[in-house]
Amino acid sequence: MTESPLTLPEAFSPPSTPLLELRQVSCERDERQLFTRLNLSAYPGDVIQIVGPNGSGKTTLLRALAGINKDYTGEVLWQGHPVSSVAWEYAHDLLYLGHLPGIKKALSPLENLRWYAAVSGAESRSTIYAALEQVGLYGYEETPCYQLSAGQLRRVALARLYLGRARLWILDEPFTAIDKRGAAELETLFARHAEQGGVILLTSHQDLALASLKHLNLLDYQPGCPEGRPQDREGGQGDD
Amino acid sequence: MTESPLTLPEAFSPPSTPLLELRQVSCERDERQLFTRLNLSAYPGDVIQIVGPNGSGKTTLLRALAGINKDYTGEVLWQGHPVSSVAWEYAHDLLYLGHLPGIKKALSPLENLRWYAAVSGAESRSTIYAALEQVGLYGYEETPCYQLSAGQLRRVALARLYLGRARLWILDEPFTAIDKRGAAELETLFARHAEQGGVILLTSHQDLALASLKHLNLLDYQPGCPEGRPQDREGGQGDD
Amino acid sequence: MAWQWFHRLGSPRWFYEKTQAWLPWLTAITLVLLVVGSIWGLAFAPADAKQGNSYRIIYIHVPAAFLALAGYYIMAISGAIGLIWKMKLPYMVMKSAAPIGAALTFVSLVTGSIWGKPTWGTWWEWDARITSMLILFFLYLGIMALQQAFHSRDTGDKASAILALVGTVNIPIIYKSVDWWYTLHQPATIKFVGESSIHPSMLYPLLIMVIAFYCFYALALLLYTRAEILRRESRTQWVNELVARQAGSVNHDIPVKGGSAV
Amino acid sequence: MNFQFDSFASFIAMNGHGPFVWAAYGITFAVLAYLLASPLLQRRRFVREQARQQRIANRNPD
Amino acid sequence: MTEVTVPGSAGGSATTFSMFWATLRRDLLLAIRNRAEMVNPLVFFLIAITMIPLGVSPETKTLAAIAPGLIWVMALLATLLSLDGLFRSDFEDGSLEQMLISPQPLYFTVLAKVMVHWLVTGLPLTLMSPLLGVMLALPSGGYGPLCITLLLGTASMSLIGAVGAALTVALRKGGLLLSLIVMPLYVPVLIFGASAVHNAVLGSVINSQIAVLGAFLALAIVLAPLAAAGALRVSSDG
Amino acid sequence: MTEVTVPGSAGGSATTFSMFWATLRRDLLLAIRNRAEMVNPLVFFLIAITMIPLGVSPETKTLAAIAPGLIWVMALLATLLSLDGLFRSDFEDGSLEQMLISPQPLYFTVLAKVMVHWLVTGLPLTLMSPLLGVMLALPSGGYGPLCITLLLGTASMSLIGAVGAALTVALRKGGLLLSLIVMPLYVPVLIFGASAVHNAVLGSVINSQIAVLGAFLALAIVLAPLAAAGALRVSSDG
Ligand code: HEM
Ligand SMILES: Nc1ncnc2c1ncn2[C@@H]1O[C@H](COP(=O)(O)OP(=O)(O)OP(=O)(O)O)[C@@H](O)[C@H]1O
Ligand SMILES: Nc1ncnc2c1ncn2[C@@H]1O[C@H](COP(=O)(O)OP(=O)(O)OP(=O)(O)O)[C@@H](O)[C@H]1O
Ligand SMILES: [Mg+2]
Ligand SMILES: [Mg+2]
Repeated sequence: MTESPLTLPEAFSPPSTPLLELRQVSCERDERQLFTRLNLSAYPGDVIQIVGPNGSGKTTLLRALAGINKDYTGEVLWQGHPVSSVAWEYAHDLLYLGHLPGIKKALSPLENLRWYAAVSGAESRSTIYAALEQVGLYGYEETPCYQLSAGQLRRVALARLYLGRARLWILDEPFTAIDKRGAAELETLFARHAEQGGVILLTSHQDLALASLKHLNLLDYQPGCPEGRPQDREGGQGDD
Repeated sequence: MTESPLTLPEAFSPPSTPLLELRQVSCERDERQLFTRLNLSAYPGDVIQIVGPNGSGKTTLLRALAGINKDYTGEVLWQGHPVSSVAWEYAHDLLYLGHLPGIKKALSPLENLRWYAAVSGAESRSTIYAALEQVGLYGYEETPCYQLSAGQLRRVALARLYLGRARLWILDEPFTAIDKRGAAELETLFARHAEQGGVILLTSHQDLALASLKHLNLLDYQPGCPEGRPQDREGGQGDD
Repeated sequence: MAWQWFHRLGSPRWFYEKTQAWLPWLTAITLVLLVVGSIWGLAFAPADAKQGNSYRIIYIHVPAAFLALAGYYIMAISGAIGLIWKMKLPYMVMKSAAPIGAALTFVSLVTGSIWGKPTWGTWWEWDARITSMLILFFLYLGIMALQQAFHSRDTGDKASAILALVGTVNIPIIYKSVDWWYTLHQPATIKFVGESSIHPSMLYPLLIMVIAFYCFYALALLLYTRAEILRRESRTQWVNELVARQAGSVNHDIPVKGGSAV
Repeated sequence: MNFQFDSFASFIAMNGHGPFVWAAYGITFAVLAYLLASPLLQRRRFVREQARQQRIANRNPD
Repeated sequence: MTEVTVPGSAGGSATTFSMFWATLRRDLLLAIRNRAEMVNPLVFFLIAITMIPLGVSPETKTLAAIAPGLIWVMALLATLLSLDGLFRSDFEDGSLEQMLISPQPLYFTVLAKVMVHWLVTGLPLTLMSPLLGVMLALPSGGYGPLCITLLLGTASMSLIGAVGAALTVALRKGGLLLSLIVMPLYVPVLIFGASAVHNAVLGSVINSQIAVLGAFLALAIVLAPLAAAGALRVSSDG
Repeated sequence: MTEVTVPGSAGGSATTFSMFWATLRRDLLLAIRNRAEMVNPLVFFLIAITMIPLGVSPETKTLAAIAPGLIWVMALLATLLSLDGLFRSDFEDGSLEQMLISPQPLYFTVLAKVMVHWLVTGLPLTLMSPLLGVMLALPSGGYGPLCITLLLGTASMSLIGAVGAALTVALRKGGLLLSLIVMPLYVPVLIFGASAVHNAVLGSVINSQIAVLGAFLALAIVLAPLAAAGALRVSSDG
C-alpha cells in the first residue's frame, strides 16, 4: 500500500533506525499529567520492561501504543514513519495482550485460537495444537474455557504468542496468575522472540531473569521530576 | 449462640487445638478429582501459602473453606467444631478476598469500604481513611473507582485487611497487580496479623519473604500421588 | 423399614437395577391399554349428539391435560426431595419429568386447538382452561431452559428445583386468577358443554385412556431417568461393567424397544 | 357396544371431521412415540460412546 | 433474639439490621450515581407506549378501550427488563460472594436490594402512569385505580422478579431467560391489576381486586426474599 | 484492492474477508453453543404476545383489530432487547480491543456479527409470527404480508440497532439506554411495516410499503455497519 521497505522478519532493520520510536509522548487523564515528554527507541532485539508503581500510567501507555486509546500528544514512529501513516502495516506487526484475556468462555481454547489465527493470517490446525501444548494446555484443547482456572485461562491468551508472526509484542502484566514454571517458559519465549529481531514492551511488577532486559521507569517522566533528567536519559537504556 | 469459649482475639487457643483444621478434605469438579484426603491444622500465628501449578485446585480449596462452594467431602473444623455448627461465629471471624475484588466501580473507595465496615461491625469514618492511607490511596478516597488503575483497585479491596477484626484471612492471589513496595507492605501486615494470633491462608505464585511462612503443596494430595505421602506429612508443616 | 426404602431411593444404581424388571410389564400394559382405549373411543363409542365425531379427540385431549398437570407436581415434588434430603436420584427424576410434562402439555394444547376448529370455528380462543394450560407450558419451558443454561449440572438441578417449587405455590393462584379473569370477560358465544352430560358408554373408554396415559407417563419417566442415570454415573464401576457387557450386543443387534436388554 | 360406522371409508371420513380427529391422534401418537424412542436412543448412543472410550483406554493403558 | 457483638469490634455492634441499612444506603447511592441508568425503565415505558398508537391506530376510541391493559403490560415489561441487573453487577464484581459469606442473614440484604429497586423503578413508573394514560386517552375514572394498582403491583413484581434475577445471576444474557421464568408468575398480578382499571373505567367497585393485590404483596414480601436468598446461594456457584 | 499478504505468514494469507468469515463462523458457533440463549427473543415475543389478551381482553374482535400493530411492536421490542448483547460480551472479555487493533476493516466484522444476530433472532421471529397471528386472531389476509414485512423489517432493525449497541457497549445496563437511542430510528420501519399488514387485512395493495421497507434495508446495509464501526472506536475507549 504505502512504502514500507522491510516487512519480512528475516530482514532486520539496521540498528540505526529503531523499529518503534516514541518522541516526546505525554499523556494526561482527567487533567492529571501521567507522564510527559517520554522518549524511547526500541531496536530489534529489545525487551523493555516498563516499571512504575500502581497507577503510574503503564497500562495507559501500552494502550496508547496499541492504538486503542488515541488521546496522547507526541509522536510514535514505526520503522521511522508515523504510525497513523502506516496503520495497516503496524496493525499487522502488532500483538497486544491487555489485562483482559480476550477469550470467549463458552468456546474451547481451540475454537478461540482459531478465530485469532484467521484474523492474523491463516494458521493450520496443527499449529494451534502445538501452541496449546507449548503453554501447558495439552488435553484441554476442547474443554470449554469456563471450566479453566484463572491461570489456565490466561495461558489460552498467551498461546497467541506462539501463533502470530507479529514483530512487536505489547504485553500488559503477562505473568498475572501464571505459575513459576509457566513464567520461566514465557521468559524463554521472550528471549527467543528478541533474538529473532522482535521487540517486546511489557509491564510486570515481578523481576525478570532475562539478560537483555531494559527498563523504562515511568517515574522518571512524571511532571514533578527535575527537568533535565528525562532528556539526558535515553528511554529503554536506563536500568533501575 | 452456641458454646464457643474463645471469641476474643486476646485469648489465644492453646497450641493444642488448632484454629482451623481440615480432615480428609477431597474435592472434585465435573468428575475429576482435584485433591484428595487433604489434612491441615492451622494454629494461631500460622501463615500458610498454598502452592501448586495452574489448575491444581487452589482457588477451589479456598472457596470451599470460605463456604462459597459447598461440594467437597471431609471435615472442616473451626476451633474444634464443624464449621456448619458454628457458621455464625466462623463467618464473623473470616475475611475472604477472591480473584474478584468486590468493589463497585461507580462508588468511591470510601463508600465501598463503608459498606464493608457496616457489614462486619461498624467502624468509624476515620478508621477507613487510615486504612486507605495505609494501602497508598491517600488522596484517592473520593475518586470513583473506575478511574483507578488495576493495582489501585486491588488496593481498595486490600484495605479491608486493615479494617476488619477477623482472625482468619483467606486470600486468593493478593499480590496480583500490586507493585513491589505494596507487596512488601502487605507482607509486613501479614506478619503482624500472625503475631496477633491470626491465621492466614493464601495463594500466590510469587515467593514470600515472610519468616514464619508454611507451605502446602496441592500436588502432594493429587489422586495419582503415592498413597503414603499425604498421611505422613502433616499439612502446613512441610516446606518445598 | 419404610425409611430404608426411602434411603435406597437415593441410590441410582439400586433404582436402575430394580426397575429393570418392571419395564417389560409396564410396556405391555401401556400398549394394550392405549390400543384398546383408542379403538374403543374411535370406533365403538357412540357419536356425540351435538359435536358429532369430532368429540372423539377427547380421548387423548383430556388424559394429556390431566397428565400435564400431574406431571408438574411430580416434577416439583422430586425437586423438593432433592433439595431437602440432598439426594441425587430425585434430581434425575426431576430433569426427566420436565420434557415429558412439556410434551404432554403440548399435546393437550394442540389437540384442543384442533378440536376447536370444528367446534368453535377457530383454532385458538382465550378460554380460561386454554390460557392456564398455555401458562403451564411456559412454566415447563422456563424450567427446562434454566436447567440447561447452567454450565454446572448440580447448579442447574438445584436452581430448577427452586423454580419448580416457586411455580407450585403459584399454579393454584394462576388457575384461580385466570378462571376469574375469564368469567369476567366471557364472550357469550363459546362454552364447554355442561359438565356431567357425558354418557357412560363414552366414559369407559375415557377412563381406560386416562389409565393408559398414567402408565405411559410412568414408562417414559422410567426410561428417561434410566438414561439420565447412566449418563451421570458414567464414571462409576458398575456403569463401566454394564457398558462392557453391553458393548458387543449393542453393536450387533438392535435392542428390543423397552425390552429386556438392560 | 358395536362399530359405529357403516364402512371403513366412513370411519376414515368421520362425517367430515376425519381430518381433525386423525390429525389429533396422529400428532399425539407421534409425540408419545418420540417420548419413548428418545431415551432409548440416548441410552444406545451413550453405550456406544462409552464402549468406544473403553476400547481406547484398553489399547493404551496409560 | 440474642444481641451478639462482633468479637473484638471496638465500639459498634453489627446487628442483624446493620447489613440491611448499609445495603439500602449503598444501593441508593449507586442508583443516584448512575442516574442515567435509573431513568431507563421509565424511558422504555414511555417509548413503548408511544409505539402503540404508531403501530396500532391513532383513534381515540380504539386506544381508550385498550389503554388500561396495555399500560399494565408495558409497566410489567419495564419492570421485568430492569430486573436483570438486580444482582448481576454484584455477582460480576465479587460483592455477591461477600454477601453470601457475611454473618448477616441474606434475607435482609435481598430485601434491601429489592426495596431500592422498587424505589427507583416501580415508584417512578407509577407516578408517570397518568401521563401515559393521557397519551392513550384513558377515560377519567381510570387514573386513580391505575396508580393504586400499579403501586401495589410493581412492588409485588419487583419481589417476585428478584427470585428470577437470583436464579439467572450467573448467566450471561440472562435477561431474556429471566423473562421466560418470571412472566408466568406475573400473570395473576397483571390480571387483577388490569381488570381493576378496566372495571373502574366502567364504573364498578374494585375493592376486592385491590384487596387481592395487597394480599399478593404481603405474601411476596414474606416468601420472595427467602426464595431469592436460596436461589443466590445455589446459582452463584455456577 | 491490492491483495496483501501477512508478512511472514507461512502459507495462508489474511484477505479482507478472512476476518468476515472467521467472525461469522465464531459467532454462529457461539450462538449454537448457547442454544438456550438463542431462543430467548422468540420466547419473549411469544410471552409478551400472550400477556396482551390477559391485560386487554380475550375477545376475538378486539384482538383482531390490534393484532397487526401489536405483533409488530412486540417484534420490535424483542429485537431491541436481544441487541444489547451484540457487542457487550466482546467488550467485556477483551475481544473487542483485539478487533479494533486488527488490520482487517471493522466494517466486515460488524457486518458478520449483525448477520449472525439476524439469523438467530429476526429470521426465527418472522417464521414464528404466523403462529402468534393465530393466537391474536389475525384475519386470514394478513399472514403473508406479516411475514414479508417482518423479514425486511427485522433485518433493518438488526442493522440500525447495531449502531446503538456499539454506542452503548461500554455502559453497564446499557440495555435500556439502547432502547432510548434506537427506538426513534425504528419508528419509520414500524409505521410502514404495521400499516402494510393493516392495509393487507383490509384488502389494499401494499407494494409501495414493501418497496419502502426494501429501500430502508438497502440503505441500512451500506451505512449502519460504517456507523457502528465508528461508534465502537469511540465508545470502547470509555
Ligand atoms: C387444563 C387443561 C384442560 C383440561 C383439563 C381440559 C379438559 C377438557 C374436558 C374435560 C373437555 C370436555 C368438555 C366437556 O365435554 O364438558 C374438554 C373439551 C375441549 N377442550 Fe379442553 N381441556 C384442557 C385444555 C384445553 C386446551 C389447551 C384446549 C385448546 C387449545 C382445549 C380445547 C378444548 C375443546 C375445543 C373442547 C371441546 C369443546 C367443547 O366441548 O365445548 N382444552 N377439555
Ligand atoms: N466451573 C468449573 N467447572 C469445571 N471445572 C472447573 C471449574 N472451575 C475450575 N475447574 C477446574 O478445576 C481445576 C482447578 O481450578 P482452580 O481455579 O481451583 O485452580 P487454581 O489452582 O486456582 O489455578 P490458578 O493458579 O490458575 O488460579 C482446573 O483444572 C479447572 O479446569
Ligand atoms: N478511565 C479513567 N479515567 C480517569 N483516570 C483514569 C482512568 N483510568 C485510569 N486512570 C488513572 O490513570 C492513572 C494510570 O492508570 P494506569 O491503569 O495506566 O496505571 P498502571 O500503571 O497500569 O497501574 P497498575 O500497575 O495498577 O496496573 C491512574 O492513576 C488512574 O487513576
Ligand atoms: Mg495496569
Ligand atoms: Mg486460582
